[in-house]
Amino acid sequence: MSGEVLLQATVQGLQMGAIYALIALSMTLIFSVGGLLNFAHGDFMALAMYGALALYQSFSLDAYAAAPLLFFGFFLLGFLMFRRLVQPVLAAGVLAGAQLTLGLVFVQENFLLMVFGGDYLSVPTVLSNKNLVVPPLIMPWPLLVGSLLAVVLAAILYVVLMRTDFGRQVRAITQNSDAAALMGIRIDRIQAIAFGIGIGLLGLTGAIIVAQFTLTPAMGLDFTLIALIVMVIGGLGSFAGSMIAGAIIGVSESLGSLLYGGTVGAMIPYAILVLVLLFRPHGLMGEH
Amino acid sequence: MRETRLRSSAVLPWIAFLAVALAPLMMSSGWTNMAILTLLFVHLCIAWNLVGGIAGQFCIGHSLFLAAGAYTSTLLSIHLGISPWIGMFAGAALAAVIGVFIAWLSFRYELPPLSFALVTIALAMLGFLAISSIDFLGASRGLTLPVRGTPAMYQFRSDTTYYVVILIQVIIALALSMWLYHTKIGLYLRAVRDNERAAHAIGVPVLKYKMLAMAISAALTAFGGTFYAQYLQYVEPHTFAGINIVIQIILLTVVGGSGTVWGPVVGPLLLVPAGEWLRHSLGGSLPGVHLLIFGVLLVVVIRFAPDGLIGAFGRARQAWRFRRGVAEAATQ
Amino acid sequence: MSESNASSSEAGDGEILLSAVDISVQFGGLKAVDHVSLDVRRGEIVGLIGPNGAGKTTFFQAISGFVRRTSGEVRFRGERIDGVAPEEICRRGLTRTFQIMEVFPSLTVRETLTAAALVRLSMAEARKVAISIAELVRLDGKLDLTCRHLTLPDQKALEIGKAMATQPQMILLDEVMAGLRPAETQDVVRMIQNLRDRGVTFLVVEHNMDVIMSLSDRIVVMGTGRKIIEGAPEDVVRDPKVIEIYLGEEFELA
Amino acid sequence: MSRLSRLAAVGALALVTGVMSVAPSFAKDIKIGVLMPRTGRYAETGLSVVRGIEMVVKNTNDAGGIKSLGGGKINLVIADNGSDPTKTSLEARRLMSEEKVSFILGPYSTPEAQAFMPVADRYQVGGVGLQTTLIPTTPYFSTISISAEGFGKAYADAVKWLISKGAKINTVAITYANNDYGQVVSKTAAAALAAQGIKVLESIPVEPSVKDMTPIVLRVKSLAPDAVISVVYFQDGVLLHKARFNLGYTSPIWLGGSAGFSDDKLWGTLGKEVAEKTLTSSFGLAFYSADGKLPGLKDALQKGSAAYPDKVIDQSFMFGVQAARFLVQALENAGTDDPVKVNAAFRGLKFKAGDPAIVLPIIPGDVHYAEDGTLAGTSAIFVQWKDGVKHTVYPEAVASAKPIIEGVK
Repeated sequence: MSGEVLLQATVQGLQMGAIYALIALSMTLIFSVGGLLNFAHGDFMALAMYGALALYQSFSLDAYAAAPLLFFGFFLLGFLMFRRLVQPVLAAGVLAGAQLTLGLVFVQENFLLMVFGGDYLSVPTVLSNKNLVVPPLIMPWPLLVGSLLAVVLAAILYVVLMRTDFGRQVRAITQNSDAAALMGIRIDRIQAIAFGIGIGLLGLTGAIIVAQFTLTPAMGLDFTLIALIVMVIGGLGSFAGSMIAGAIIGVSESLGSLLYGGTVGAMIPYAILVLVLLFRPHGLMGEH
Repeated sequence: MRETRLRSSAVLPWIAFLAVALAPLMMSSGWTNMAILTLLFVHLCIAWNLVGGIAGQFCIGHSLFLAAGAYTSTLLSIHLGISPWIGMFAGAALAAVIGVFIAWLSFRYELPPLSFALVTIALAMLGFLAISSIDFLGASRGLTLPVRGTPAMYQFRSDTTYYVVILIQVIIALALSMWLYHTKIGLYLRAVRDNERAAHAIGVPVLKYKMLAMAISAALTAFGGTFYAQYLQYVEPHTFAGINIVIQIILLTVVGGSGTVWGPVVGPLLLVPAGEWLRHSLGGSLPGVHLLIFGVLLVVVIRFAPDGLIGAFGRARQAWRFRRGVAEAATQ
Repeated sequence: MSESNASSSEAGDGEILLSAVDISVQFGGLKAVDHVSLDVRRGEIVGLIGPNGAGKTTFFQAISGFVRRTSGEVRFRGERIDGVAPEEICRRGLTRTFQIMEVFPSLTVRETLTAAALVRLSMAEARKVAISIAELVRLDGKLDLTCRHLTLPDQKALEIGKAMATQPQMILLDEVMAGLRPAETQDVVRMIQNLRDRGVTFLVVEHNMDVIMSLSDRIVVMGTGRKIIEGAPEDVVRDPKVIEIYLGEEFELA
Repeated sequence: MSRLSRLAAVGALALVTGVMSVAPSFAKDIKIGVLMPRTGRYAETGLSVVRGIEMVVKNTNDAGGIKSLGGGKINLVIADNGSDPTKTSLEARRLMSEEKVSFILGPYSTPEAQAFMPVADRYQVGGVGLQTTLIPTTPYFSTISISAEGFGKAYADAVKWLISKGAKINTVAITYANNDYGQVVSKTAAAALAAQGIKVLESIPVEPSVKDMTPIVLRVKSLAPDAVISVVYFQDGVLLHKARFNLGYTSPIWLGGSAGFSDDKLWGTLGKEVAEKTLTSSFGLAFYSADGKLPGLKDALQKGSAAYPDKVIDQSFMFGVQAARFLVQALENAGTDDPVKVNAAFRGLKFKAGDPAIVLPIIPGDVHYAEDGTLAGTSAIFVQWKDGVKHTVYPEAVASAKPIIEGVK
């Protein structure tokens, strides 16, 4: 195996890792404010990707231009969904919440199947099929832009949570919702907004990475699983942890496929998850 | 007075269940197949409910146990000519060992909530990928059981016999789950589910009981896996080791009312036929529409009755009793 | 009140049941409990008081096995119990209640008490014990009510009943009076005295000074992780060190 | 919008057909089951198959039905197996025991067929698998497709042919979808190639749900083979071509199939830029190509586009047509709706080359069913793309264009 090939695979893995990390971060946000383990996470992103497809087909709107639209659309979707659906169920316990999202997987997958059919579809964008060549590396622009934007968005999310009032309230709820309530924070409102932002981020993520993937209604679960893995390995609630875990998973998946074939590559993230849960149950950067 | 009421409330559901369960014997064979599928899910839901409901540990790894039951009995039958009637116990034993091991791995330390779900989901995915690539297990193509056609080899000419077999399995599983529910094991498991710290304080060996719950649940699931494999006469990873079937089991149990005795019976008893009916009447029209309706139905039930239909029924009955009580008080 | 005090002075002469020696608990850089020692004799009611953050509950947790101690030794009936799992400690006869109500929300009163009694008894015996304990804590009319539907005082009673049902030699009570009205508090006090008369030993953490004064044979005061003083209730109240540490949080001594 | 109106229309249709199916049927009509995926992974394909079947049945019924049955009409009972083997088994039981169909067109995929066969065996009702690549283990199941083993051999044959055309191939790398089909194809191909004295450097498994093929292509590249065989489905095929394009790795002779190299929608999905760089020089294994020279195919294409002007008439459609035309002939031969006899007639089908019933280009000459229920006389074809259109280049007997081979003028 030449060093050149290893380098190429590593860079590829890092780029995928950045995208995984962003998806995991929105999952972390949703998890930390309400304790909701969202099994429909990847499906929301699939929905966004199909949304980008619909916008392209109907208005010839490029996915990158549609990204802000999808962000706001999905923010609203998330906000309303939290108020009407998630919150009442969460009141019955986090388990009920997780079960609800399993039901949502069913709904979303089949909604997409009904409306768009089961075919694999792709969304052309301005960047499709363009490569950045930095010898010896070749980087497809859609993946490069997607991963860079993922890093930028993660940084913005970090700043929002660390430096704004909203962020402080979110963190207060995460740490101790009873105390936060005593401090006069309107918990349900903050939760709904944070949930909205989490889903909105998925809308945005779907749009900026849609050029890299082929769409199929059942694609969501794979992303959910990857996000879960990254979130847990990074340590629940740790931003740096998620970024590092995303990179680890992306690179190990890529190198695993390169060195040992695709099946081993696919097994590696799960194996890492099991090992981390057993030996560092609170994740790489988790606090306890 | 109280005693008789207790007894009637314990017997009535059985009568209702048996009436529904035995009805297909008198119907055409098309119904028998649906009834078999329904009862199979009742069986699997009862098994999952022991861990996921009664003990409150959200396990997504039951595909491993299903696969253990299906593959062990099938392989023993194909390679050694051992009857699946015997093979099913080997499968159950293997499943129980796997279950105990997973429980021990996951519960040794106090992990953050829902970690168990993640460990089991990861192990299930690993199991699926492994089974799909191992030639001896038939890899993705699966294994077809040779047609032997004798009851001694768990093969019957009539579907009704399969139906009777799964009905007996369900009755055993249900009786077991009812018995467990009120004995020390069930009481301890429910205490663990409700409040692990308090369970420690009253002397419940939490780890031991979680392992025990996993062992029983895994073994029961494996019996279901053996039946399913022998009924279909073939095994294949997507059906027997994929996490889709676990998600179905969980949702059916939740809709019925997880953690109760009758929830995992009611959920599949209502929803499996409903799902099949939807598929028959709508499946041919627009892809996915019947599953969409089914999914919406699930979400609506979870939204408005997070404790399931059994819970909702219980609340309705309490409200009715209360109202009757008020009325009686008023007339006196 | 004075009556109970009189009977308790006789009770303190038994063997040493619980002995905690030099217990320290450290969370990161914070020393929550700092070299605290304490003996409790069979039949005693010992009160453990101190302002918020004094380390009472952590000390408590360390004894009952819910928190790992950094150093020190706990003996119960002469046997080491530090490092032993809480369920095993319970099996040996030492159990506890929780500051925040830790009931089993979906279990009925009967089931809760039965489950607790099972640690030593068979199912049939446990069922009988559950009923007699329910009478003892005055929940016999609510045997088939699920715990989430109990009122706060009933939950407190059940908390004690639950501990009682494990047939312990000693119970650690963690602020069972918090949130109760005076009349309800008196009920609980009578319940505890009643149990002590049956030979149960108590270590009680309590904020309510009224209660602790009337209930305890002996009082231990903690402040910032350390034991400040130990002695008879009336002596402790008058101690300037105690008044000093309580003044910090504007506590009124009754 | 159109989706909504279609939903309404379909809903109404479903209601009407639901009501109609209650009406008593006439004595000579023949009930035929259609067991296809209409939901799940293969939904789109299954729907297209059903269109093909419905067209043939409608044409047959319009033209006076089955003559040997006195003009009896074919009644289709369409069932959905959800792309799921288990549901296939259950639906097959229902069709056979409850609906009492005489024969079943379907199921679709190999795992589905595996679930189907024990049922068919038990009820003694025949079925025909469309894209099933296994060798049947019961007399009540037949296939139309080529077996996975056959495909494996086809790759080796194609490599031999390429060498005869002047290509320099000493080493081959194989990537395969890690499922039943891919595993068998790659194994057979590797064995056949080894028998030809060609070195198989490595067989690399890829999960069909892979999200990125770049590492796999990198691995292949590092092996530096003369030729590559990629057994891929549509999605992993698209990812494969994208990765090849992105990495600029288009030099070795690349053979692959099936959907990932020859699906009708592939060119459009990849986009012209990528497709030209990757597909034009590749050899795509196919079951079907519209440029086939068979008279039956031309006829079916015409009728298909007339019946479904807004649908793509694709490979799946033609498989449906083929299965239905076989069945119509079998019913004519059987002259009864007794399932056992219909199945025997199906197994006994014989066609001369050029028979109008033959539509699939993989059946170029005389054809009949072999003992084991596979279609004797089939051979895989390879296509090359040019400007978005597929051209058959192999076997030469049915080729419509000359191959373009890397490094050969």
